[in-house]
Amino acid sequence: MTRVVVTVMPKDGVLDPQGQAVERALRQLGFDEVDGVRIGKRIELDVPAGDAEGTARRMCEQLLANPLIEDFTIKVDG
Amino acid sequence: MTRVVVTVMPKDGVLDPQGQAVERALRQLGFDEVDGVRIGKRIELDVPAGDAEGTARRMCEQLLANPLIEDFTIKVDG
Amino acid sequence: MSAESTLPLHRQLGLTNDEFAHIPTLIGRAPSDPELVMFSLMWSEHCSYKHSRPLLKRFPVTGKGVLQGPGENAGAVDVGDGWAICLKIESHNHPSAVEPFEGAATGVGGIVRDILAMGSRPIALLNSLRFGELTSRRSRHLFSRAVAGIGHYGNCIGVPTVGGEVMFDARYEDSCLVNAMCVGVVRADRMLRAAAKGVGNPLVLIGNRTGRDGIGGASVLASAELSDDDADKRPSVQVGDPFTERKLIDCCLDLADADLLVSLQDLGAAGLTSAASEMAAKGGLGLDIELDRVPLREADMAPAEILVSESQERMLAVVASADLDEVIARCRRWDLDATAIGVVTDGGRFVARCRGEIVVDLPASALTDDAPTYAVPIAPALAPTPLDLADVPEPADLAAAWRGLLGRPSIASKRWVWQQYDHLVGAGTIRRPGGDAAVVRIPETPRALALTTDSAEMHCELDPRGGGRATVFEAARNLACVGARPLAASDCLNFPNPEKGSTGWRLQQVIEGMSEALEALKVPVVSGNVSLYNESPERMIYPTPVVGMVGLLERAEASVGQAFRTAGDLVLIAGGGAPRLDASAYLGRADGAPAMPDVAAEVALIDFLIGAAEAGLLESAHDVSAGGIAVTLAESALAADIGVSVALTQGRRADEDLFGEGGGRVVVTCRPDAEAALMSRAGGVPLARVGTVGGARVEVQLGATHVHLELGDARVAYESAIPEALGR
Amino acid sequence: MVAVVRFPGTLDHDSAARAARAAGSEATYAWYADSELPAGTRAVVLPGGFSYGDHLRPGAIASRAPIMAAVRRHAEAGGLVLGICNGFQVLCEAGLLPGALRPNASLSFVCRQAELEVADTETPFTRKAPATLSIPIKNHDGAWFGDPATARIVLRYKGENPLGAVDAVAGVANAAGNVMGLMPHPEEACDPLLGSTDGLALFRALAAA
Ligand SMILES: Nc1ncnc2c1ncn2[C@@H]1O[C@H](COP(=O)(O)OP(=O)(O)O)[C@@H](O)[C@H]1O
Ligand SMILES: [Mg+2]
Repeated sequence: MTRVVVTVMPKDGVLDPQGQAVERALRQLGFDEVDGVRIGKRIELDVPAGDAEGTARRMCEQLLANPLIEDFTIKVDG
Repeated sequence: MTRVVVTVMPKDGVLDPQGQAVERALRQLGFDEVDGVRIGKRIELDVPAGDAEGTARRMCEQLLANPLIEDFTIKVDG
Repeated sequence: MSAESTLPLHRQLGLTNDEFAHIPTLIGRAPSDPELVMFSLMWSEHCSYKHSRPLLKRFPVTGKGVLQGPGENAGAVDVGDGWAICLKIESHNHPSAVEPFEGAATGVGGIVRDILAMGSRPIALLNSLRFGELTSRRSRHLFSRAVAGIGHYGNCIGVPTVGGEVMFDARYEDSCLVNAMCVGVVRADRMLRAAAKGVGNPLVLIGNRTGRDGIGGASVLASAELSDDDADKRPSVQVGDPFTERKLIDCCLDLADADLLVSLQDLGAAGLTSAASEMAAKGGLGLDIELDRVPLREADMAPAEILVSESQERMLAVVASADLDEVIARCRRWDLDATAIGVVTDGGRFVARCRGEIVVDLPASALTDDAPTYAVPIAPALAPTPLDLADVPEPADLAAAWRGLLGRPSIASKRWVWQQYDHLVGAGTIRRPGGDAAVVRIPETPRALALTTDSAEMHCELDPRGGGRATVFEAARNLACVGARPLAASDCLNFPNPEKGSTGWRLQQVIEGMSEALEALKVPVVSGNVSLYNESPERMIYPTPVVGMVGLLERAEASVGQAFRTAGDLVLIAGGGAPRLDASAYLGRADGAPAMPDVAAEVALIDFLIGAAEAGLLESAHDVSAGGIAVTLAESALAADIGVSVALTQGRRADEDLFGEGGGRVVVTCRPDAEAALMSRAGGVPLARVGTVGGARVEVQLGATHVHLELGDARVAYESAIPEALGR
Repeated sequence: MVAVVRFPGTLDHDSAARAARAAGSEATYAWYADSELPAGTRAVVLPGGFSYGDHLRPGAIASRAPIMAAVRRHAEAGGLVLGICNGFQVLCEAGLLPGALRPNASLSFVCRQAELEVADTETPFTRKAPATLSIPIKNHDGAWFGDPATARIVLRYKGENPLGAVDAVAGVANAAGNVMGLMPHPEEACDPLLGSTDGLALFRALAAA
């Protein structure tokens, strides 16, 4: 098996209510200068060795990411 | 400003129902061999240059992660 | 991008050549590009109702207690002691078909802001949903994600989702329906309106920043049939932000209480363009807006984009100059951005400036009042022919057929849906989802509201006028079953393309039938919405007029439930009409000729139910609808976990007697010592005792035929159907 | 006087205040951005809702709001603090109660009546409460996670475990017993018209403070 890390982030231009709320909260905690907070998912999984990248891509297209509002990137470990 | 990436993952031993559900769903989609799915957060933010790492660490300790159930890692871009 | 880009801009934007040619006659010159985009959106079906407006005039919209009819953000009626309620139902069908979670969520957000724009506090949400059969993977996805989106938004803003309906049919496979209704309360003398007032008053934009959300959404998503090129429509998906919506509710109600708002309007379809032009046109005044002052989420937005962005969770307010600082300060206290973006002017012009340049200068009314209207073709469809029972196979095992019906997703328990909705928040929900109508307390009064949404879509397909009546009477009957007097209605007319075939005629006939029933009930339509073009190259939806109706209970504690109460109580059937399988859920298809609802009989039945409930004579009441009396009895028994045993008169065939629909019939129960009093009230309403409550079975005797279900078996079929269909 | 704390996104403050009054105490609101509780506060309620939209982790952002320092002082001085649903999540995030609230096993929002049994009758909140309570639950992240061996368990779900909490825990208290959190909504069970009055017991305890 190969360890794969998928990151799913809100598309540029798509509202990220969570990032927006956390940015306001950090400012109120005194981190006045924090900016550009975006929050997404990090998904770690083991897939059969071989075409791990391709497998992960199909997983993203079919389930892990919503192409309308999210972008994904895939990193194969090792 | 410096771009910082914070990842927050469920602690080992802390059950991750979302990860388990996604693993089940992937198997149903025919990815029979997928395993060890774990889901956490990826938080991207810009902090003032200088001690970006330290600032991010304080953000994690004060808000971004709950040490009881989560581990965090910090990556400073550049 | 192929043929599209070769078209002239106005055609790409969805304006016809005639509409384009008409613009200069209104504004005395050719429109600038931003102006053209504004016209294309404001004159889209979604914003202008250009194909339905002439037909909507038929609805009864006045009556005692009406404080606001159609034409505002929501309708309003008086409910006594100086309180008014506001109601409106609206569709979000096309966005939900593209992205069900966010589409349904933002649909809830939009209708809540319509209620908020009246200065009223939202106290209840309902939704009416239609999807393809759950055997379809796509429909399972759309259904489960839409429900999740509705729950996510409604739960997070703290408005209880107390009712609604879900129906599955292949006719909705390509065009699902997601209609959301909201009800609010406000002191009648404190109600707000959209009309701009006071030349020189500042215009304040409150809430989320403006991004590229849903640009072109109004025209692209809501006014054309969805087809294979949906992908092109996807970039404009809007993401709901219920946390900001909750702050908007708290903030706007705070500003209204403090008397700091002159007028208020939500930003919905066509964003700032629609909100501002409606405020100006309604007030007979103008607005002068500086686009540079609009807070943006993305720096590089063009004037046209800022003017039509459909970013959610924004409200537009006119305030007195002297109050501006206080208004902004209060918004800050609620952790919301608020910015003065312009002023009210006289002369009725909509002016927008960008970096000192005037980019828009139009008579506001040109965008709203001067929108074109079209007469839809009125081509009657063939009259339906009654079902020939010989064509309907008679089931060998009636009990199995009964169990099967209880296990049909369209009839089975919707617990899986409403358990994901916070239907309690606010501590005012007296009757929870799952009954004929929800009942919620009217705060600070002894009264309560009953709420329901209904549609008789298959009936409307076969006989639109009768279906229109059936839709309204079903809603009114549901309210009467809980003991409430029907007060007012909002309607959402979901139809296919009215320019094709008999759809235009069906639209007209449905409105005619609805109006006849509403007039007989003295229930006005005070608001509503139209969603057309719900069809794909392969499939047209049934004509689906969803009516959202609100009823009043003078004493909250007098409401009646559908659950049986006590073993030994008597079971009676109120109302008449022979059960028929035509267009029934049991038949499962729009076939046959359902009977035309008898207006006088339906009204008499409703009056009887309300009177009996007020007199405290009813232990339970539940109307006969989808699945016939067999399903009605099973539902009342399951709700109470007590059995029942009845003997029914035989008609043409046992399955029709058990599962037939039509006619206004209600199963009521009473204490034995209340039977005489109940009978004496019946007057012209047929009322017959058919059995008693008790035991652990639901049993029916039909002449020599005996059919029964064990409560346990019935419960399994009824409760597990939807979770199993979804593989949960 | 019972002070009901309001954060941005708090939803049940009015219901909680109404319940407190129904139980015989005066009720007022405390504002998240203030640094002091209202004068005369004897007991504090952190009501339900979606403070800060439940973003990041339910209760996380609210637990860092200015008013929480005053709530902490009130608790350390032995004053009663009741956290309901989101308020429970806030108290756990603030470290005033043990454990954390995780997503429900169903991964979906669950709104239904719940049957509870009182597991600890020695807290000020439960001393006079009936042995079993019927109170609605309505939450998305209500599965308590923690060590039942060390935590003071006050309420458990009877029969099934609807949210998948460790040891079917529905409510916990701090060691001293003056700070309690629960996922069920007692303010929704204080009126016969709503089907149950079992929630009044908890608000009576606050009124007695
Ligand atoms: N089917 C209908 N029946 C009655 N009134 C309707 C109907 N459709 C639309 N209306 C009224 O037309 C006006 C415009 O509707 P709409 O554009 O949906 O309002 P908004 O933009 O505020 O959501 C509203 O006052 C609405 O109540
Ligand atoms: Mg509106």
